[in-house]
Amino acid sequence: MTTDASTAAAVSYREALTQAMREELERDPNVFLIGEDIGLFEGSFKVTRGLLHEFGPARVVDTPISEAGFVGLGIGAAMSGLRPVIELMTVNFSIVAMDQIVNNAAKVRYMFGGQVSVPLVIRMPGGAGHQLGAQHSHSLEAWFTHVPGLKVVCPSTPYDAKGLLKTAIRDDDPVIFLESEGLYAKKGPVGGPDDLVPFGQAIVRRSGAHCTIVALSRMVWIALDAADTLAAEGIECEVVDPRTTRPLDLQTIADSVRRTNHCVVVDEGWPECGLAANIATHVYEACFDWLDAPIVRVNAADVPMPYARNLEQAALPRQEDVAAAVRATLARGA
Amino acid sequence: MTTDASTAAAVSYREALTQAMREELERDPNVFLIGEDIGLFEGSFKVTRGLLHEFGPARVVDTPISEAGFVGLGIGAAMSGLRPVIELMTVNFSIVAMDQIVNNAAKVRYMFGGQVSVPLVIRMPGGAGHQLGAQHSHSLEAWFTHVPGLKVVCPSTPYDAKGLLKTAIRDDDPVIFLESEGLYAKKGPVGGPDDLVPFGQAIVRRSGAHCTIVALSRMVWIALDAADTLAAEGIECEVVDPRTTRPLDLQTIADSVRRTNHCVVVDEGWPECGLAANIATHVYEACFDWLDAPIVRVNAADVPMPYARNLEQAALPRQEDVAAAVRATLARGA
Amino acid sequence: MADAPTPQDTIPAPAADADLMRQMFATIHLIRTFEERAAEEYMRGNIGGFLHLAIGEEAAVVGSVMALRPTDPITSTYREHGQALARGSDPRAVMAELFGRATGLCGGHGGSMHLMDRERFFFGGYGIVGGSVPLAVGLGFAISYRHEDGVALVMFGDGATNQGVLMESMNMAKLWNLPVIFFCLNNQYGMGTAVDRASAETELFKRADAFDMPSRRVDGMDVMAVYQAVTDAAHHARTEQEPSMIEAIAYRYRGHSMSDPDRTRPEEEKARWHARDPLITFERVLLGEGTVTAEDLTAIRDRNSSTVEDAVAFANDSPVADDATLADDVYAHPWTDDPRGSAEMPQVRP
Amino acid sequence: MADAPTPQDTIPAPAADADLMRQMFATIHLIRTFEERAAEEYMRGNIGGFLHLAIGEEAAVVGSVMALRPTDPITSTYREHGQALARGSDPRAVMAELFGRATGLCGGHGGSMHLMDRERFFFGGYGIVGGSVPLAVGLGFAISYRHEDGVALVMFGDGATNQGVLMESMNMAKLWNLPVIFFCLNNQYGMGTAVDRASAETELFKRADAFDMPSRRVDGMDVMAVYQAVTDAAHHARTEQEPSMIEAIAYRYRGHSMSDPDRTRPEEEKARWHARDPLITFERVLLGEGTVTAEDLTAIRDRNSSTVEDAVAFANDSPVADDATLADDVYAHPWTDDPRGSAEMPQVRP
Ligand SMILES: Cc1ncc(C[n+]2csc(CCOP(=O)(O)OP(=O)(O)O)c2C)c(N)n1
Ligand SMILES: Cc1ncc(C[n+]2csc(CCOP(=O)(O)OP(=O)(O)O)c2C)c(N)n1
Ligand SMILES: [Mg+2]
Ligand SMILES: [Mg+2]
Repeated sequence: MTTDASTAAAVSYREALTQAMREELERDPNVFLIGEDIGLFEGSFKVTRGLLHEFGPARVVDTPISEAGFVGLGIGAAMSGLRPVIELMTVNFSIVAMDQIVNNAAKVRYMFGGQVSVPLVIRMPGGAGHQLGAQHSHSLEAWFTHVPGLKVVCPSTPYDAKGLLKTAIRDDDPVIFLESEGLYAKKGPVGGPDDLVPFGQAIVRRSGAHCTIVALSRMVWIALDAADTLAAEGIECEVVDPRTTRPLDLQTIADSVRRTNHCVVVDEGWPECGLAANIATHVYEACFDWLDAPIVRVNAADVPMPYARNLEQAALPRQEDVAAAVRATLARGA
Repeated sequence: MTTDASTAAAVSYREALTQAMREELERDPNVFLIGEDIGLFEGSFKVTRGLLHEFGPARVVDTPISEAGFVGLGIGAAMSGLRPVIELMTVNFSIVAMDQIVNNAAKVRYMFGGQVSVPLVIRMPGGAGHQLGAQHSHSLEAWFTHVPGLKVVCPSTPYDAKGLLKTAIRDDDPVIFLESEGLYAKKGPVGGPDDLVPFGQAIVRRSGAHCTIVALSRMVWIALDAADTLAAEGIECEVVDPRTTRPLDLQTIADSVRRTNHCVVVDEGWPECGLAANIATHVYEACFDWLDAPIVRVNAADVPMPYARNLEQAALPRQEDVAAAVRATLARGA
Repeated sequence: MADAPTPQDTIPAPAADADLMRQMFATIHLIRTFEERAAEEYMRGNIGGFLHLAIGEEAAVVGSVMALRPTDPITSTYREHGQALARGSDPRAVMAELFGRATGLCGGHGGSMHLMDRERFFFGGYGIVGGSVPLAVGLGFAISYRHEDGVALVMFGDGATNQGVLMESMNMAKLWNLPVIFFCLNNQYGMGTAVDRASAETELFKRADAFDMPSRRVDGMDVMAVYQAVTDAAHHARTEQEPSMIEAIAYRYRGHSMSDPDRTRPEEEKARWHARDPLITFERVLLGEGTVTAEDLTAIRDRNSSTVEDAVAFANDSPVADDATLADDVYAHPWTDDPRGSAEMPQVRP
Repeated sequence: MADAPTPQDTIPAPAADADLMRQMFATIHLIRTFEERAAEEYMRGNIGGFLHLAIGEEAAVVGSVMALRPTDPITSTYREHGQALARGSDPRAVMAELFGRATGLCGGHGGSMHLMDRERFFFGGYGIVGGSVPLAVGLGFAISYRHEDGVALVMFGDGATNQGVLMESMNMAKLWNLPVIFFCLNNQYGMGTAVDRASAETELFKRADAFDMPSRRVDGMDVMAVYQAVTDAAHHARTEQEPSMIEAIAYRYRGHSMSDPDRTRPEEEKARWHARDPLITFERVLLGEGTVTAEDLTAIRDRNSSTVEDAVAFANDSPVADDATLADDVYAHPWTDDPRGSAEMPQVRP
C-alpha cells in the first residue's frame, strides 16, 4: 500500500500514531502532548497508550473538558516555541474550540507580520460508521480546508499516519491532523524514525486507465474495494489519495484525470461546500479539455447523521455507491 | 433592481431590516430580539434602532458577551415555540457559538425524530472592506451552507433584506441571515408588510447573452459594475443573484448558463472549499454539455485579511477582477 | 475525591408521602433493571453506538425528576435513560430507540444519547458536554417570557462544569432571574478524570458563587435528600424567580460507556460506593418505616422485570425505519415543496 | 455601576522610587498624547478600521505593565496601544502600523487592533473578546514547562469576563498552578452595556472564587495602586506558583471606538471620572511629594509631543507594503517550496 521502504512488522494505524509521538517526544524536549484523558486513561481511542508512563505528567498532560481553553493554551505555548500536540477526543469537539483554531492558530503569524509561528498539531479522530449519531459523526475536512493558515492532513494508512504525523510535529505551522475512527485497527507497514511523509504529495494507491477515483482517509479503502469490484467488470480505476487537502497536490490528480478522462471524488463529509466539490472544481479547472463526462461526487447524505444502523449505512458512501458513480461517469464517456 | 411591487420611498438596507423586525414584532408576540447592545445602544450597526423603545426590554433583550450562551438560549426558547431573532454583532463572533449552531440548532429536529422545530433566525453582518483586519473580516457562507439543517440567506438589496428577513422569521427552521456591512447604507425600494421573498428563488439582476455571472450579497453590486464596464466592450453579462445558498436555486442559474455557455462565480469568501467552488460544481454538473469554457471563480485571496488598505483591496474581489474573469472565460469560448 | 456528605449535610426527608416513596423506589429499580438489560442487549449487538449507563446514580436522577411538575422542562446529557423513564416515557419506546427502530422515541434517529419525549417535557439528551445547558436556560427564558410558573432543570456532569458555555449560561440565568435549576450530577469522574484533576475548585457548587447564585451540595445517593433539595430549588425559582445550582454527589458503578474497561478507578472506592447503593439503603429506610412490605418490593421487582422484558421484545419485533425516510425531518419546511427547487433538469445537451 | 474603591480598599503606595514614578508619569502622558493624536489621524482618514482608545485608562495600563519584568509576556485586547508603548515599543512603529505601512510593527498586516512586539515580549492585541486569555495561559504554561521564573499577564475587559473561554482559562491556570495574572481592566462598560447589565455578580474579581484563585479589586485610576497590586501578584506567581486575578476599576473617556458616538453614558458620570484623571491626580502626588518639579513635567510633555509628532511624520512618510507581499507570512513553511505544488499545468488539451 505504500511505495516507501518500511519496517518488517505490520502495525496498526493506532500504534503507528503512538510510535510517531513517542519518537518525536524522544527527539525534541519541546514536544508535549495535551488533551482529555490522554494520560491516565491512555486516550479515548488508546492512541496515547503508555506515553504518560514513559514521559511523565509534565509532557503528557490531562486536561479538563475545556477544548477552547486548552487549544488556546496550546497556541500560546506554541507561540513561545514549544511544540504542542493536542488531542481533541474527536473532531466533533473541535467545534467548541473553533474560534481558537481559526482566529488564533491560523492567523497570528500573518496578522502579526510573521513575528511568531504556531508549531502546533491538533490531532482528532473523525468520521462516522459507528452509530454515534448526529453530534458525534462529523467529517469537517471542508471547514478546516477552507481556512488559510491551517494545513490539513488526512492519513489513510499506518505508514502515512506515522510519517505525516512526524512531519506535522516538525512543521512550524498549525496542522489539523484528521484521523479516522474506522481505521485505528487497520494494519500495515510503517517507516522508521526518519521516514517522513511530506505534505502536498498525493499517492496513487492503484493504477488504472479508465477512471480516476480521488479519495482520502477511510474513503481510500472504500474506493479500493469498489475498484476491485469494477476490475471484475473490466473497468480499471486509478485511485489517488491526496493525503493532505491543504496543500492539495492537484498535479498528481490532474495527471491521472488527463489519462483517464473521467473522475469520481469520494468524501465522507456533506456535499454542499464540501471537500469533494472543492476537489472537483480544481479538476474541472485543470482538466476541462480532458474530461469526457461530468465528475461524479460521492458524499455522505445531506442530513445530520442518523443513529439507526440501516439509516447510517444509507447515509454514508459505500463501495457500491462508488462503483455506481464510476459506471455512471463512464456511461457518459468519450 | 427588483421585479416586485414596492413602496414608493427608497429606504436603506439597514432600515429595510429594521422594518422587517418591527413588523414581525407587531405581528407575532412570540417574536423577540436578543443580542449584544441591540437595545440601549441600538445595535452596533444601528439595525435595531428604536426597537427597544417601541417594544420594551422583554422583547428586545441586551445580552452579555456570551455568544455561545445566548445562541443556545435562543435555540432552547425556539424549541419551546418562541421565535427568537438573534443578532450576532458580526459573523466573526458566530465562531464562538458555532457548536450551538451546528450541533443544536441544525440537528435537534432531525435527531429527535421531528418532535421539535427550531424557528430561529441568527442575523449577522459579515464581509470585509473596512480594514477590520484578520479576525473581523470573515465571510462564512461556505461553512454555514455546508451544514444540513440550516437555511442560509444573503440579501443584496433593501427589498430582499426586508422580504427575506420576514420569510426567515416566519420559517420554522433555523435561518442563518448574513447581512453585508458594506450594504447597510445602500438604498432602494422595499415591499410592504406582506411582501415576502421566498427562499430558494434566484433573481436575474441583469440580462445578457454572453456570460452568466453568479454573485451574492455585496458581490452582486460588483458584478453589476463589471457588467457595465463589459457592456461598453460589447460583452453582455447576465447577473444571477441566488439570494439563498441553502436552498440554492440551481434551476435559474443553469437556465442562464445554458444560454450563455459561460460562467463566472463571484464570492467574497476564501477559495478552498468555498461557496464559489460549490456553485461552480453544481453548474458543471448541470451544464457540462453546455459549458464552452471552464468556470472562472473570483474569490477573496487565500490569506487572512490584512489590515492595510491597499493589501485589503488587493485581497478582495474587485470589479476589474470580475471583468477580467469574464474576458478570460470568453477567450476560451465556443 | 469528594466524600459523600455526612448525614448532617443533608436535610431531613420531607414529611413522608408513602405513595410517592414507593413510586420513587419503583422508578429507581425500573431504571436499574432497564439499564442492566440494555447492557446485555448492547453485548449482543442489538444496541449500537455509545451506551452510557447511570447505574449507581439512579437516586439523583429519580429524586430530581420526581420533585418537578410533569410540565417542567428538563434537559440532560447522553446518560439520560433514567430521566426519560422517570418522566414516564414508555419503556418500549425508549428501548426501541436504543435498538434504532422506527417505533423508538425518536424513530431511530437519536439512539441512546439522544432520547427526547417532547410530550412529557423531556427536552432531550445531548452529546456535547455542556452543550445542552444554554438550551435549558432558553426553556427557562420562555417560561418567564410567557409569565408561566414552570421551572427548567438541566442535568449535567462534574466534567461539564469546565465548559465555558455552562458558565455563560449560569451568568445569564442569574442576571435575568430565570427559573432554572442547574443540577450537577457529580459522579466524581469525567470519563477517567477525577474531579480534582479537572477542577481547581472541587466543591463544584461554588461555581455558582461567581454569579451570585445560591447553590448547595447534596448526597446524590439519598433519593429523599435530592428530592427535597430540588423541591426547595423549584419552589424558590417559582416564587422568587431566582435560579440555583445543586451539586449531587453520586457514583457510577460502571465505566464511562460500555466501551470503557474502567481500569483506573480504585476497587476499594467502588466498593465504598456500592455499599451506599440506593436500592439497598432506600429499601432499608422504606422497610424500616413500614412504608413498604417485603411483598410490595417483590411485586415492584416482578413488575419491572416484565416491563423491561416486554420492552426488549417490543424493540426486537419493531421494524427499522425505511431507508427512504433518511432525509425526513431535517427541515420543518423542506424546499422540495418549492416549485423551483424540485425541478428536474435534463443532463445532456439536446 | 461600580464606584471607585475608597482609599481604605487600596494598599499604600510602595516605597517611592522617584525615577520609576517619573517614568510612569511620562508613560501615561505619552500614551495620552499618542492616542489623542491617533484620533486626529483617524478623523483625517490616515488610520482605518476600528480605533479603540484607552484614554482615561492609562494608569491601569502603565501600572500593570511597568510592574513586570521586560521579559514577562503580556497579551491584550484591541485596546492595546498603551501596552505596546508602556513595554517600550517604538512609537514610530506603532503609529506606522496604525497607518497600515510596511514600517509598522506588523508590517501593516495587523493595524490598531493587532499590535505585537515579540522582541519585547508583548504577545499581541486580539479582536475576539476573551480570545487571547487562553493564549496567555499557554505562555504561562511554557514558562512553567521550562522551569523559568517569568509571569504571563493577560489584560481583558469587564465584558470579557462573560466569555466562557476566559473561565475555562482561569480554571486551568489554577489547576496547574501556572504563573499567570488575570488583569481585568474594568472600565465599567462593554460597548454600551454597563457591568450590572451584563454580569450577575458585579464584583468581577469574585469570578476567581469559582476556581479557588486569589483575587482583589484595585483603583485603576491610581497608577501606584495598580503597580503595587501587580507587583504583589507577580511576586506571588513567581514564588508560590499560583495565578491570581486583579480587577482594576477605571473609565474610558471616549466611546467604545472612534465610530461610537457615546450617547448613552450619563454626562455626570463621565465628569466624576474625569475628575480622577491620572494625569491630574498623579501629577498632584508627584509635585506634592517633590518627586518632580513643574519644569520636569514641562520637559516630559514637550518630549512626548515631539515623539508623537515624529511618529506621525514617520508613519506618513513610510511606504505601504507591496501588493506582491499579500500572501507572505501566511505560513512559516509555505508549500510553494514544494516540488509538486508549484508545478504549472497547461490549461488547454494539446
Ligand atoms: C465538548 C465535549 N468534549 C468532550 C466530549 C467527550 N466526552 C463525552 S462524556 C465526557 C465526560 C463527561 O463527564 P461528566 O460531565 O462528568 O459526565 P458523566 O459522563 O460523568 O456523566 C467526555 C469528555 C464531549 N462529548 N463533548
Ligand atoms: C466574541 C466577541 N463578541 C463580540 C465582540 C464585539 N465587541 C468588541 S469589543 C466589545 C466590548 C468589550 O467590552 P470589554 O471586555 O469590557 O472591553 P472594553 O472594550 O471595555 O475595553 C464587543 C462586544 C467581539 N469582538 N468578540
Ligand atoms: Mg462525571
Ligand atoms: Mg469594558
